[in-house]
Amino acid sequence: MKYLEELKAKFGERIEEIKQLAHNQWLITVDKDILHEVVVYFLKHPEWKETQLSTMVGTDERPLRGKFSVIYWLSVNGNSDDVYIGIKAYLPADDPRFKSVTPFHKGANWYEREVQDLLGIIPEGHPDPRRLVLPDDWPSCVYPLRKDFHYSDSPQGKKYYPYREPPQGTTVHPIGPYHVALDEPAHFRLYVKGEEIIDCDYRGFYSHRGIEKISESRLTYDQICFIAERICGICGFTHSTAYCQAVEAAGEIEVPERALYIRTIMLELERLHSHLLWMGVACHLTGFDTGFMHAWRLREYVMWLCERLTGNRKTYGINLVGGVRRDFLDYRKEMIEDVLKKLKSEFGKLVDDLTSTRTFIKRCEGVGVLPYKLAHEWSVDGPLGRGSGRDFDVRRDHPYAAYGDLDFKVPVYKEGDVLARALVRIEEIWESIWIIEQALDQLPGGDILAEYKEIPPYREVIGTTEAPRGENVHYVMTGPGNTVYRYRARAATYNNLPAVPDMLRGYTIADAPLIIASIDPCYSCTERVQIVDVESGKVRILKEEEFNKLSIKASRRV
Amino acid sequence: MGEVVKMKELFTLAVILYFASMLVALIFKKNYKLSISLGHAFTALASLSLLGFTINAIPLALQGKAIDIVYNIGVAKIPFHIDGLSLILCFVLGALGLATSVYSPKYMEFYEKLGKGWLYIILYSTFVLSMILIVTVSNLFWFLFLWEVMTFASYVLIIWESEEEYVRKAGWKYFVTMHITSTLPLVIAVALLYAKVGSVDGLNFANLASLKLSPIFYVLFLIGFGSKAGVVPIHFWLPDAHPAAPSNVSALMSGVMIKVAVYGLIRTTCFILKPDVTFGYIVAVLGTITLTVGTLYALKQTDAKRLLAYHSVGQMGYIWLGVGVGIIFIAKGGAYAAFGAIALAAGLFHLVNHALFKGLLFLSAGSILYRTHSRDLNSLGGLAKLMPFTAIFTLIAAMSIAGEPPFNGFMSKWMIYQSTFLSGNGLLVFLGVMALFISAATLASFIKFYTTAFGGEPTKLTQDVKEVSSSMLIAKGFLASLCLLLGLVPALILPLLLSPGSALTDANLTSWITTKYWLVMIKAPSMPLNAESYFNPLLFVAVFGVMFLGVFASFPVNKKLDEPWTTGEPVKMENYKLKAKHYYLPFEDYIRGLYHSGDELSKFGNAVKDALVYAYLSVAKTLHRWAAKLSGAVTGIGKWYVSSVKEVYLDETALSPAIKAIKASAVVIEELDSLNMLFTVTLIVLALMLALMLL
Amino acid sequence: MPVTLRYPFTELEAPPEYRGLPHIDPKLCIGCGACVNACPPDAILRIDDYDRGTRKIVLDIGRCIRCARCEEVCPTGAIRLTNLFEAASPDRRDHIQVVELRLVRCKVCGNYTDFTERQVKKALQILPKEILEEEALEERVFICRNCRRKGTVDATINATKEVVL
Amino acid sequence: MMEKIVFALITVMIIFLLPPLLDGISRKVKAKIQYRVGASIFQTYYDLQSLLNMEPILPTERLAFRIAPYIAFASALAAALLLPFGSFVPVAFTGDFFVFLYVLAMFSVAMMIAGFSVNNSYTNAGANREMMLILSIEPVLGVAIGVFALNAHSLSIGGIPLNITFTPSLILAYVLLAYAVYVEGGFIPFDIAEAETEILEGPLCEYSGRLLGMFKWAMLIKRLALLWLFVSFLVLPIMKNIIDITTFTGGLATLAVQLIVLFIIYSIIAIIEASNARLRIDQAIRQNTRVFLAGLVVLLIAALGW
Repeated sequence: MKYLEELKAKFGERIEEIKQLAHNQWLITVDKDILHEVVVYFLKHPEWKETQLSTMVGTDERPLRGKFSVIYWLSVNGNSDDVYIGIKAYLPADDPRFKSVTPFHKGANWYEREVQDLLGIIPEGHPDPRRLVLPDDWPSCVYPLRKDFHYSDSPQGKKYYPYREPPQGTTVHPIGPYHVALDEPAHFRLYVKGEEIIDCDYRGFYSHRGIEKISESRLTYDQICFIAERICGICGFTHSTAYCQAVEAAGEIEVPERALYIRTIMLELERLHSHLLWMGVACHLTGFDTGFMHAWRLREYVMWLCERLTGNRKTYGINLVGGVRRDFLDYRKEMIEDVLKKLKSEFGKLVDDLTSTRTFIKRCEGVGVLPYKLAHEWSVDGPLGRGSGRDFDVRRDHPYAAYGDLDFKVPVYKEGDVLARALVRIEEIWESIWIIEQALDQLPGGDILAEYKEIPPYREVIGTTEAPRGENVHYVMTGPGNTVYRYRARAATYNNLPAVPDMLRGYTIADAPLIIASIDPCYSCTERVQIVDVESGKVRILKEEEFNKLSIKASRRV
Repeated sequence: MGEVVKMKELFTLAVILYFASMLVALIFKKNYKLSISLGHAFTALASLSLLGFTINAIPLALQGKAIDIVYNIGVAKIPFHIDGLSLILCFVLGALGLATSVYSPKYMEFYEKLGKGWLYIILYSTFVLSMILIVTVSNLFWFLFLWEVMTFASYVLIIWESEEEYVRKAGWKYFVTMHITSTLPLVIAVALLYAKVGSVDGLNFANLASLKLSPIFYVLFLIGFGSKAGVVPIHFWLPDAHPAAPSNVSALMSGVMIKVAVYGLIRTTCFILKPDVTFGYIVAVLGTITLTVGTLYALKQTDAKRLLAYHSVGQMGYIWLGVGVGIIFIAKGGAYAAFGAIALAAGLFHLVNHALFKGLLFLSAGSILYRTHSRDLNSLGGLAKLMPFTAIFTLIAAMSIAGEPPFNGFMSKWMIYQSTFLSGNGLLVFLGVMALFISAATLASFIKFYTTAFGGEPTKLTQDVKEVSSSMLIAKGFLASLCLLLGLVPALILPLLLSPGSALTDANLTSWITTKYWLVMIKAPSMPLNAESYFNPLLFVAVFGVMFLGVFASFPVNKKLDEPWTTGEPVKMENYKLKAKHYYLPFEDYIRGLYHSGDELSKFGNAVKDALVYAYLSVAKTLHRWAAKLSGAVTGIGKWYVSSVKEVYLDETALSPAIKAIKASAVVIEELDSLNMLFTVTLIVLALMLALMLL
Repeated sequence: MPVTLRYPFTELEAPPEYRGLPHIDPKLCIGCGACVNACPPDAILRIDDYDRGTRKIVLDIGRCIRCARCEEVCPTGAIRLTNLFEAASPDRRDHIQVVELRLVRCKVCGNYTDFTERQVKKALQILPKEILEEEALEERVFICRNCRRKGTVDATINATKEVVL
Repeated sequence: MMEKIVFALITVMIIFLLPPLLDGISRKVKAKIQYRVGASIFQTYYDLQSLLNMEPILPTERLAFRIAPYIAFASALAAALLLPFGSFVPVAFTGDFFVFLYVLAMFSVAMMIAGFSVNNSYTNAGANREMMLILSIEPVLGVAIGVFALNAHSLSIGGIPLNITFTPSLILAYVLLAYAVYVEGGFIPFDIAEAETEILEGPLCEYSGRLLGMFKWAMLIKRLALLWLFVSFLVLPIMKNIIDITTFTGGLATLAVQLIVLFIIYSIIAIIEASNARLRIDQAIRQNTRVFLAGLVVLLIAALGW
């Protein structure tokens, strides 16, 4: 880390501590007044082209040291010494404020609003300090992620949300939360002139489930694997893998190599079906239902395969801290080979069909352009970033699982439109097939699960994976007694979604669903954190309520 | 014979009643409301007697006979010749005059703060009367004189709200353009003819028709009447001028005044000159260009009255197209003559229909303006709930102008389609295709007009609005029912419409067009057997009505209301409706090339106008020097006007000398008879025009 | 060659690897509660009723996430994930399976203990004979925790007394 | 008389009951292309039945909104009644092509006025698109009619097919007519006004229950009317050379051929629909204009007498 010297030279005394957390992770503790300067210094470093704001974590460390803390996690990509750098600052408990990074880097927008919502840590100078995560009827000044808030509480406030006033002479065209083009609830408030989109406001976090609070409050390391997998209905496995990798790194657990390969294969299978799903959705949104059906038909091969391999079509549930639970027996290996063979021939045909459907290509071409500069400013991830010319991939830049041993290309397109994103995904499907084939060939023997005992408390570490939608980052701060003190999961869409308004501007409401879908949004991924779902509590029937009460009581007892 | 006398009396009665209205207005000069109410009571009576006259005269016209009247007003004898063509315009004037007369007393309260009710009545009566006389007079000189009176009266009515900057500008534009492009060519034509015949009496239509005239007159009349009719490229004044006037006057201007130009065109080029094929093509092509440009521009408008004014341009295009095709085939003669007569009738039918629905639309726009004080479609909304009758009448008018069956607009458009598509001529078919396309554009525009003003929920601006008073509603209801009636039973008016055509041809029309009350059937040359075009509006309405009521009764609906669906998050209703200016944006964006060339065209028109104004002023200055030698009096007026400001402002004192000047012009010209110097005459008339213009 | 099925009108069987609805075999269940501790979403509860002397193992498949952690920890193989997947039902109660087991009544004080008779039986089965005999477990397993501790404490006191004496 | 009653019955069956079946067949064809079993071909009947039995909820008090479905239905029916079924025209209040078009256009007018009279940017956008689509396709239709009129010297729906002479321009006019009918029918890629995934069925977005059912049914009848027009133009000129279509048997035979051709065309349309994505409105306008310009060339050819 030659740049650390440079950093020290620049900020000198005010850097309080630099320590290495894992082989590719560094944590730099700085004075809270220069926090934003250090972050911006790294983000705009002339030699680090693809530096990303990966995640930001706020923690209530008052029980430990009487302070709040915030960490900006940056990933340095596209270079040989690719690392994750955490920049941490402690904030006083009575006045938790820090200078906002958002004015310098748009990508920090949501992170800082989230910290403000959930922990009451105020980012000073934030351009849009409206509520982001908490529901409209959540009372102000109640911060659910603080340690003095119990996870089963659900306070009621007045329902209100300050949407932006429509610009002069525009009409409001709301998309969502209930709209056929959205698979999950989200609200895009388009301000339109006829068909043309002038501006866009966003409100999301409808499917906010409180996974992080529950994980911190009552689950053990192994149990969190399952809830982490349920962060997303499509790319859940990448989440549980990222989580396991974080805990494994914290506990310095040696994961058996066979388990790493199995994880790799499953991750790539997941990418296959996720991308196929996306292609189907894109076709459906443009009215091309044949493409939709055929993409999903191919996807079904992968789903069947996953069911045979893991016992379930989705939410495989085979990840545990230290390895995996199910082995690939030989007959299952054959199945994979069969499916890949079928997929290769049929997928080629599907791609031919899609690209020769003139009307479909016309709808995708030149639509929803996200130029490289904006892509960088918003820190967008995955195929969205690669479609805009950003050359990065966690699998290549920060190898995990078995990716270090495997050979694959990272497709990058410069056009930045929907078509470029589609092409990136199509090429990634070919690469995934190739990766699985390699991994299957090289699959080593041996154990699949490593035992672990006590993991030392209060270690901070992140685990990252390249989900189909981009980089997933799971931050874990271990706690006493095999529980997590702070858990922060960041899905790829969390970085991609804020860029959507910029992509929509200037296009038409006909393009809007396609543009929104082109980032392959995964709202529930993005909206995981914090408290138990308030909504479902209202509608449950008596029987269930009793049961829930009992179960809450029971778990408190545990 | 006695019947003819009675008819003449009815006509004279109408004229006298108009004069009486002026007198009454002058008597009750002090009382704004009273002067207007009484004045309009007289104009309403006048319109009624005109209508009565028209209806009585129709059978005569159908026999191919005309009514001749001569008024001797001391200084001159004014001859009138009323045939079928005149009666069509008389009918329009009577119907629309009646509607506006009923509508106006209440509506003019809107302008009470401006005062001068008596002047308004005088101008109104002058305006309408001049038009009545224009379409009946049979001497070209008097035609021109009345033409000037009409222009002048309409000009003053346009600048009624003269404290508004845009109104003054529009008025100025109108006045200058009219004189340069309409009056000037006509004056030149009249002067040339005068040089030929040598006396005012010689300018009688019948006399002129017997002469062999040079083709230059086609051009002069085309320009002169075309610019008054708002034909592209001299249409740019119209969308400014018509909306500037009070709505009732706008209705008359759009409804009748521009039709008078069509009358003039037909009268001069078909009855005085001989119908000519090339000229017909020019008229048809100009008509198509006009309907395309006018309507596509109208598509963009969000000011209610401006939108309507642009549609006046567009619909004039339809009329010209029909008339043009008519002229072509009448000129061709032979087997096509009857077809030409049908086409001419189609154009005239659209003329009548346009007068009715455009008048109605302007009255509706006036009602909206009267209640909401706004003509901006972007800020209106929900009026259907608050002004239900106005909404229904407007919808009828909108559907008529958009050409939806069974309203009258459809019938005339249908006939225009027949006369173009069945012509067997590729070019005319293409013109028909454009007409069909523009019909859709008209529909688009009026769906916008109706739904932005009347659709949706009331906005901030309209929430306290009430329905207008019954007299205004009656006026609109009268026009609306005429729209429906002529659409359902076109045979009521078709024979009259066919009469000018049959007067121009020898063909027997009955074998080509069947007009029973319930059926219109058209045959074209070389049409195979059993392939005629026919339409039976009454049967259509019966079938449609039965089916509509049938399904309505079989699948009844209860009124269960809820808010419109906002996909789950609250949206303010006022922000949830498409603004008028955002209608059809992608389409308008696509045809922006057309808009661009349209802008260029009107720029060109404007430039020509400016150049002419410049030339005009230079000539006027030269004239001013010339005239000094001729007549001190004329010079004095000329000098005063030339040196006075360009900006126009209406003053009561300025008005009377102007009228005197116009009247004096007749005397002046008569006196100059002996000079027999063509150029001088023209220049002196020009000086008069200049004087008028600078007023 | 349609690839879709006329599902619900045709039979559909999940593959053998499928983790479907969990089911407790009441004959095998001993009520140890290992599954209760392992279950991430608290789909299985253990409810003891010391008045009536019963233990209920309550399984709610509506809450179950089909992770099969219970299956892994079950000592008797009583809880298994079947390959059934049709859980739809108009009655929420259909999702709940209750296994009721009798608790051991303490031979000393007569109160109910916090373990079941089957647990005891199982423990006795799997423990080697020598240990059973050595520790005299067959007698002691039917004594509740309190009494056992009291017994131990009494014995110790007695022992101490003996020593003292 | 008896013959007329037979024809009338068949006609009523075709106009009222056939459209949902055609839609069902179209859905089945698409399902086959997409490797699905697909719903039963009677599914559209079930859909309509359930919709027609449902109580609607209105978003506005505007009368126009409430009666628009009935107007649309009546206009689609009225238009369909003008067409030749065999040689039988059910209610000949006109024989004219333009009246047919305008009566059919009342469907769209009703839909657009209803769409615009609700405060809802979805229905507004849908109505807006419908209008623009009509604007862009109207000239194409006009050119096609123009060529037919030049060729047959008639504008009568019954008269044109019986009096045409086959020339190159006429065949191109058929292509134009087919294109125009396809676009007006709102098939993919021209289902822009009702784009479900973009603007939630556009003008129909606020309709529910019975009123929605009326609209859907009317839409299907409108499609039938448009296609039947094209089919008649295709079948009658051929059949008149084979058989005397004015006789009872001749009429029946023609009607049978018309039906067969209709089924074939509907299936072909289903295939085209299945292999296309929806166009954006600006793209559709551009494409239609291109077709129109090509149509002008056809018109020129026709004017030259070829």
